[in-house]
Amino acid sequence: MTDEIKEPIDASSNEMEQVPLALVSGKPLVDVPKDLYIPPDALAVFLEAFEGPLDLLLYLIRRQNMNILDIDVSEITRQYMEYIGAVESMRFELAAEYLVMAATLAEIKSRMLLPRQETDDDDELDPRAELIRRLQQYERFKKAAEDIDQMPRVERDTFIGSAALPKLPSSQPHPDVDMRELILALQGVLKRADLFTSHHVEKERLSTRERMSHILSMLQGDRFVTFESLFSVEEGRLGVVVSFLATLELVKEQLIELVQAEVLGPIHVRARAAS
Amino acid sequence: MNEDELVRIQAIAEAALLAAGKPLSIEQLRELFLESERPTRQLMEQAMVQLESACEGRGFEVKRVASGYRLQVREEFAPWVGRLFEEKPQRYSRALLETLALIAYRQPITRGEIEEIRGVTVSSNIIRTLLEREWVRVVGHRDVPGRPAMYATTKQFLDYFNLAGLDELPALSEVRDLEEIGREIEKNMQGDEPPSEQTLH
Amino acid sequence: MNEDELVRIQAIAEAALLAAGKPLSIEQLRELFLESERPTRQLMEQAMVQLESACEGRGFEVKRVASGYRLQVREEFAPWVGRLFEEKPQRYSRALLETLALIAYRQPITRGEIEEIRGVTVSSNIIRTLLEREWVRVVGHRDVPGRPAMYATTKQFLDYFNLAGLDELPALSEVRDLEEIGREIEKNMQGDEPPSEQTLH
Repeated sequence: MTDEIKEPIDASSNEMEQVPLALVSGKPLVDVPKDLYIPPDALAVFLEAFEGPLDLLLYLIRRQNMNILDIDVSEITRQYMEYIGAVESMRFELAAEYLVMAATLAEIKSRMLLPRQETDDDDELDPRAELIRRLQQYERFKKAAEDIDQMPRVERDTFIGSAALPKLPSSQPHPDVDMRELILALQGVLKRADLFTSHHVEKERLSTRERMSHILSMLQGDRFVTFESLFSVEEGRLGVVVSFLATLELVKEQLIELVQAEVLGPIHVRARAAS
Repeated sequence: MNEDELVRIQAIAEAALLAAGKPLSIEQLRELFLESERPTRQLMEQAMVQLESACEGRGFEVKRVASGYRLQVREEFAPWVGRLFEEKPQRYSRALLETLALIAYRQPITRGEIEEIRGVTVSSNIIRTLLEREWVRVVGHRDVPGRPAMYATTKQFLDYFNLAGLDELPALSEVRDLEEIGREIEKNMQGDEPPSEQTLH
Repeated sequence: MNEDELVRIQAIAEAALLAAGKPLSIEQLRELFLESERPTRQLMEQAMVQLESACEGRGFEVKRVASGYRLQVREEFAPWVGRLFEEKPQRYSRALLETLALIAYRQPITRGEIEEIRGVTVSSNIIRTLLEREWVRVVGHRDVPGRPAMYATTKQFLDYFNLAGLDELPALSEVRDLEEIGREIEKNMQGDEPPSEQTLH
């Protein structure tokens, strides 16, 4: 028997109790038969509801309220053969795997019919043991499959939440820049411009350059600010010196102008370009 | 890190999970932040715990699955939400579920080994469906003649079934020790009817 | 209709909107309920108003659009959420890096002065990119014909490169000594440098 996947699965399997197994003479056959008689027309469908010979055997054992550890091989074999016998004529290809199981059952039974050897040798296990092992193994996974089917799952018991997107910033991300890349670039350009020889840029001058930028940004527009406001006492002596040097440099580069209305009067500063 | 900051991280995580519409790991959530403001792993986890309780009494919840956190509709509201969709939720055949169960509990496992336990052939359709849904994948080949593929489950399988890991699968039912079973049978057989009355049909 | 019922309707509406991922009208929301429990139009609207305020301070909000209501990630979180969809960053061109280096070391500096040192034109794209990234800004205009803008670096520039101040930039004399190291870096960078056409301006 080859199990066919049905998606979405129709009638079948887990709900054998609710869904008609077959139409027999126009009447739906709803229940798995309580006794052993199954109308021959329904038998093939009935067998299809099982996942194979192990599944059918388990059903028979359960049907009889029989402990799996305590299989009455004779009775089960008799029932089993009845099912197989009935289905064989109609759906032989379906029955192949079931027939193998029937043979196994027959073999077990025949071995049990042989006189038992009265030895203390425990090594020879009951011939049913292997079958029981397989049945038990199968039953575990049959149960596990039912458990998995019961587990809450997406699209049935839960749905993944999503919401509309707002307007997102341009998806063009900013490239990362390593300081070394910057240095490398500077090195290249300065070498080209042959500026290494001049000492325009030195370590201490950089803080002055920074301060120049800062002062310029304070002097936006046409506005005059007081000379004192360029200095911040909290920075200490060094800060004041840097600000002073930056101011001198800005004057020298004609970027700012200083205005003093009267001698010893307050000095005002503004950006030259703003005029 | 003050309370306001944590609330903000929490809101950003919520926004991102809803924008993504799929699970995001703690790492992926942290990467949403610029390096200068990036919360530590621990803080991010803390924000997720807070988000979880902020979702109480609402239509959705925070769920940790294998690939990370996601926001999902609470199970109790599935009957109403399900009416949104015309198609009935897909059902899976027992054959497929049993095959899936064997792969989940016995991975890595070959098709032959699955067939041995189930006692029937496993159709190629089932394996193909499981592979296409990305619930299982081939993780290698067994070093026996024919080198059959060995199957294992994926993160997508765990995500789909609301699991964070395989250890959250329901425990397999116990199988009693074979020796014990053997002894029991032996004992029972002492009382068995004489075999002569049992006939084979 | 008591308060609990309203909260439940609200939670179901929220769940449905999150699952739908598209707008739902009041009618569509009402149809989620069986006839026997279906809220009136008015009640449904009331639940939506309540949901709206329940989303305050969260990562998403209720938006009324032509076809109904939808849940939308709050715009204020767009910068973070946007990173979910970001492509891998490209790299800046050599021309841009040289321009940036010159602005850093020779600030305040005009475009003309940069061009003079580099010996080639500086494209407007480069200046715009640097301004957009907020690494440089205009600090004034030089009082010469055309009144060209003077550029300087910003606090963001210092932050990005982890500098407390410009004086922490390597001194030029060191830069010269770096020539040897530079060649090495150059060599190492060959590996991950993308093809030149991918560089930004």
